[in-house]
Amino acid sequence: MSNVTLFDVANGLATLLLTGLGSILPQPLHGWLINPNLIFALAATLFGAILLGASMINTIMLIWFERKMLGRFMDRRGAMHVGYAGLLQNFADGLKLFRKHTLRPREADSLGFYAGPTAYMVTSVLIFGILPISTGWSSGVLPLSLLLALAIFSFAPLFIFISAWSSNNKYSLLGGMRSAAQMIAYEVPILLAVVAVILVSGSFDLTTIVNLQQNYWFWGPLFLALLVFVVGMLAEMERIPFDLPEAEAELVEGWNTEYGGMLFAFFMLADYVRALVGSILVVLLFLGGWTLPSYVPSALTSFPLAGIFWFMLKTYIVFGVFVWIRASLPRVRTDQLLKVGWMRMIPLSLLSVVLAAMLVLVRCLPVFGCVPGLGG
Amino acid sequence: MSSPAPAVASPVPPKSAAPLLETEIPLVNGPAVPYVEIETLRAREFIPQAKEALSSLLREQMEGKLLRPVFNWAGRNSLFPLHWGLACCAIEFAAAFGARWDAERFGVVPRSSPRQCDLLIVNGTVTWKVAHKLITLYEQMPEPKWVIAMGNCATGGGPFRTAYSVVPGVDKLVPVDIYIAGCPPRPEALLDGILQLEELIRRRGE
Amino acid sequence: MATDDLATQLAPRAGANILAVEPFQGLTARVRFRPEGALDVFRAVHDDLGYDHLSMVGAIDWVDHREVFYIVWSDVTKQYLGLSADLTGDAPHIESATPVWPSANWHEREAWELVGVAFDHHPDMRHLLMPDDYAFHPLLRSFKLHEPEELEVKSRSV
Amino acid sequence: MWVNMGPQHPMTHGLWNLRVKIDGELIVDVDPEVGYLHRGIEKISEDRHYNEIITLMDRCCYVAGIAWEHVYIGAAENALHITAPERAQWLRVMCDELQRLASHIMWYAAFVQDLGLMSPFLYGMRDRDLILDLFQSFTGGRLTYEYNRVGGVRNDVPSGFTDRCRKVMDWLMDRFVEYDRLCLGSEIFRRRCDGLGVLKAKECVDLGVTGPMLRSAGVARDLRKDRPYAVYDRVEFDVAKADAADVTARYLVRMEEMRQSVRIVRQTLDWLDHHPGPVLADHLPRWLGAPYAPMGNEGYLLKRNFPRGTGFAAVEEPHGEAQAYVVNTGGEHPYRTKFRSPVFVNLSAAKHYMIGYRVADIPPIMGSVDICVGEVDR
Repeated sequence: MSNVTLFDVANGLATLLLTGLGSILPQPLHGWLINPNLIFALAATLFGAILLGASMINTIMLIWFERKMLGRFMDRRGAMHVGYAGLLQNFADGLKLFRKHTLRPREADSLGFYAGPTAYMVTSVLIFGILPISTGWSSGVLPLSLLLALAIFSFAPLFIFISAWSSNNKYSLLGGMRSAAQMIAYEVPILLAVVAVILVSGSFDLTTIVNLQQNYWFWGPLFLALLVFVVGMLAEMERIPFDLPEAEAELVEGWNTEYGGMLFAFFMLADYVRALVGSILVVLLFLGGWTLPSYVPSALTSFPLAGIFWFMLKTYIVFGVFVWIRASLPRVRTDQLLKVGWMRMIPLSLLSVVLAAMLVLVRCLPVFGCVPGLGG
Repeated sequence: MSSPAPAVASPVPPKSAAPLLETEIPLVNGPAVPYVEIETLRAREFIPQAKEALSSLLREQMEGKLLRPVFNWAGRNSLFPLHWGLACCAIEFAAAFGARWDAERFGVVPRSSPRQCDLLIVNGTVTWKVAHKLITLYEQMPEPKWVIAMGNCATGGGPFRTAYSVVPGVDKLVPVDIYIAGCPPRPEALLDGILQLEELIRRRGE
Repeated sequence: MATDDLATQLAPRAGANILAVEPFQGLTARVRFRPEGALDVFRAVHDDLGYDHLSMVGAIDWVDHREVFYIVWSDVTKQYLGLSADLTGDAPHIESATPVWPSANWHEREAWELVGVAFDHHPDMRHLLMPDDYAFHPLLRSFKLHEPEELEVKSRSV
Repeated sequence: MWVNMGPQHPMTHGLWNLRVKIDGELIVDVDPEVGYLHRGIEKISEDRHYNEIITLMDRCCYVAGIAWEHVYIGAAENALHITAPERAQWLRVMCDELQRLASHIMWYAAFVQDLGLMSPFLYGMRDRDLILDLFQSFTGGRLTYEYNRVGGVRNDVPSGFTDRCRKVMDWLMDRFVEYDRLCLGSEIFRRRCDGLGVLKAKECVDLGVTGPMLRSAGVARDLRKDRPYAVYDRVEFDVAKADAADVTARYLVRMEEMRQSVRIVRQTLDWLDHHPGPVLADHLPRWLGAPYAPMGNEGYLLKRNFPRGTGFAAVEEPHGEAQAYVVNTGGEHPYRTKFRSPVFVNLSAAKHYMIGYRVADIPPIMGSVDICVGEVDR
């Protein structure tokens, strides 16, 4: 199947739009509009807009999903009066925050105060440009997409720290420092866990990794790597039990204490974008992406947009697990967190790399039998 | 040049050869110029006009024609109260977020930082010692913001009205939108107060 | 009698400072002592009688004089004991009990703040409940509560 | 670096300020600053009637209102030389224990929320509402009851109350298992709370610390056993005790106390079922609000001729030992009231159980102290 990327779609749309518009308009404008550079610019803008829109809607639905699910865990109902079952609640929140007055503390550093959240938001959304969603629906084809995604993902502590430091608040500063320490500590095990996947699949390309999982998903053979990856992702996403930077009980709201209005909305959205990205990465790397096991009846995989459907379903289930963890675990302490990160997670991830290397050497899986194509 | 005097910066920087934006493009009716350049010129005239038109449209909408009901809907359906507890009413405030009443149904989520709040619920007795801190909190909240005086103490001092340390009514300190009676008010009363506030915001049309 | 026993037990170390040991509703007894020898009495009660837990320190303004009272508890006898001293003069003061019972710290701060009894050699005498610049002692009888103007309900039927 | 945690801070659960000097994440010095909720209850009491002060007592500690009513009533009855009838004493014991349950559940909810556990807060509030429903059925209030009176209690419990109460007690006993599973069953909880906020028995006694904090240090001191008031000498229960003196120990003590409270409530319900009787003393002067007090001049005379006296009472409140000291000079108002709040003392010892721990430890330690600012500031 030809691999149509989202950018191709945007490009086609832009071409269609501009040529159509240009053919209607008289000559001077016609020549001006039908111009490869302009088409490219429009295509890029459209691509960005589609990406942004899709990711934002998905993120907002994710927040709704979390609120409803947390409500159920807590014996209550969650948002239910704004829109059907509270579906519009988060849109109302977003619009309200959009309109609120954005206050900057007098002593805060202007550049960092505004640039931090913006950059955090932008880098978080940018990852969506790389992640493949389904066969023929990947939003971009890059041979090193996995590495690039993780690289962008790990920008966050920098921007969090910038915004925390520049808001000139003790709680923010403490939260920012915690956040930076935590994210850096958990960056290493995540990457090592990913190395295990790369070893087994022999590819840096997420699409290839998913296609390799047609026969067996990686969570079985690479269970240790999955464990390390999920725990590391929890820490990267700053969710309970690792939400120390925003630990409400001691640091008010953590590094976003001084942020209100739009900028706070940026933080909030970007947090959930990162949660979504984390869930997507788990699905892509370990749970077979948009593929289903071969014994599943083909009717389930052949309807239109089946790939996207299964992919999103898996993503939301993974996120549901994260919510479940949030509802039932207390928060750990900073030093314990770092200790677990450096002393437990890194050895475990190294072990998972060794196991993966052995798998590649043997070229057989304990449960699934010998599989051709393993190890690239 | 051996002037020892401190160099005074010239107020006007030396002009460069040609300003970037004022290239010598003749007017439309002037001598013949290449086609593309005329297009550029038109575009340059067009951009400020479009900008003006767009911003006036936006301003008009912001002033209440189109988007205002939408923003009003958003604002009244997502009231984030400040998470703080003053006295007895704070316990009922907490109970209102408990399983039985669940104020989150109405989109009411307490936030700990005043920067992220729209609603200051004064849930308890305000003493003179805490008065200026309350005002600070109110001022730290971004506009638009509302205040609910919850309970008799916040409304008018309650049973401690005569005491030497109690502010007889929080409306002496900050403007109050909704008063809720009760000592302490039940969680239902708080929810009712919040819904009344939503009605108030809707009617005020802000 | 418990009161007599107490008096004899206290006699060796603080006998000169004890004015009376009298029965009291809800307590084992109440020991009235001279404020000048406060520390001796505290030490005797703490060390000899085993009242190692100070429950509260309070002060009462009796217009002509002020009274400071202490309630202490012994884990051995499982009883409360009251101590009380009358302070006279314009600037009533008494020795702080913090060397004997560290828990007296905040109680004495509060008693000074509300009733205006000074505690000598207190380690950390600051305002506790009221703002730092508060100039009155509100629990004095001379400090009248004024009702806000709208609230003129004076005549309570009895 | 000095950090102000309060007065508006999610950790405080009330209106006070914990000034913390930190070095990185390490606590070097602390200075609790209270008084933000000082309402002058002792001063207002000077021109309130004896029964009107009960109103203030409910607001004095808003999570343990009825226990504070009991403290004050004990002292006032001593000062006025009045004894409450037996059934009223049993009712008071039942109310105290129900209040202890409600207060401890509230503590549990707030404490685990400080640790970042979100769901148990909601579970706690849900179960606490059941107890408040019970209170509401015979006092009419959820938090502020005004139920005790000088000389008894205001009214008897309605018919069918005891059965309803038993059902709630059974429900709660099941829930306690769930609570324990959520906390003690969690490795993270144990790692965060073990060895935290240690205050040994000797220091506790020196600093006047009482209540679950003292009992968690291995001192089995409980006024209900040591110096029984009301009818606590006629009910069977054990004093909860732990030895570790840390946050986990306080958790264990409070959980055990809740179980013992259920036990006591069940006994009082059995007694109440079989011993009907008056709940308010006869021959009370009319100004004390007795509905069947002599009318006309007599009540007035009684008021004037009331004997002087000073009363003292101590009650094991959910937070510790609460005491009241009421001076009666023969008037219709007490001359002076003085209340000893256990939390006031427990908080004043903050330096001794907080220094040396980390910023992240502040919420669990402070949560384990169970702060109720209303009674600290009064």
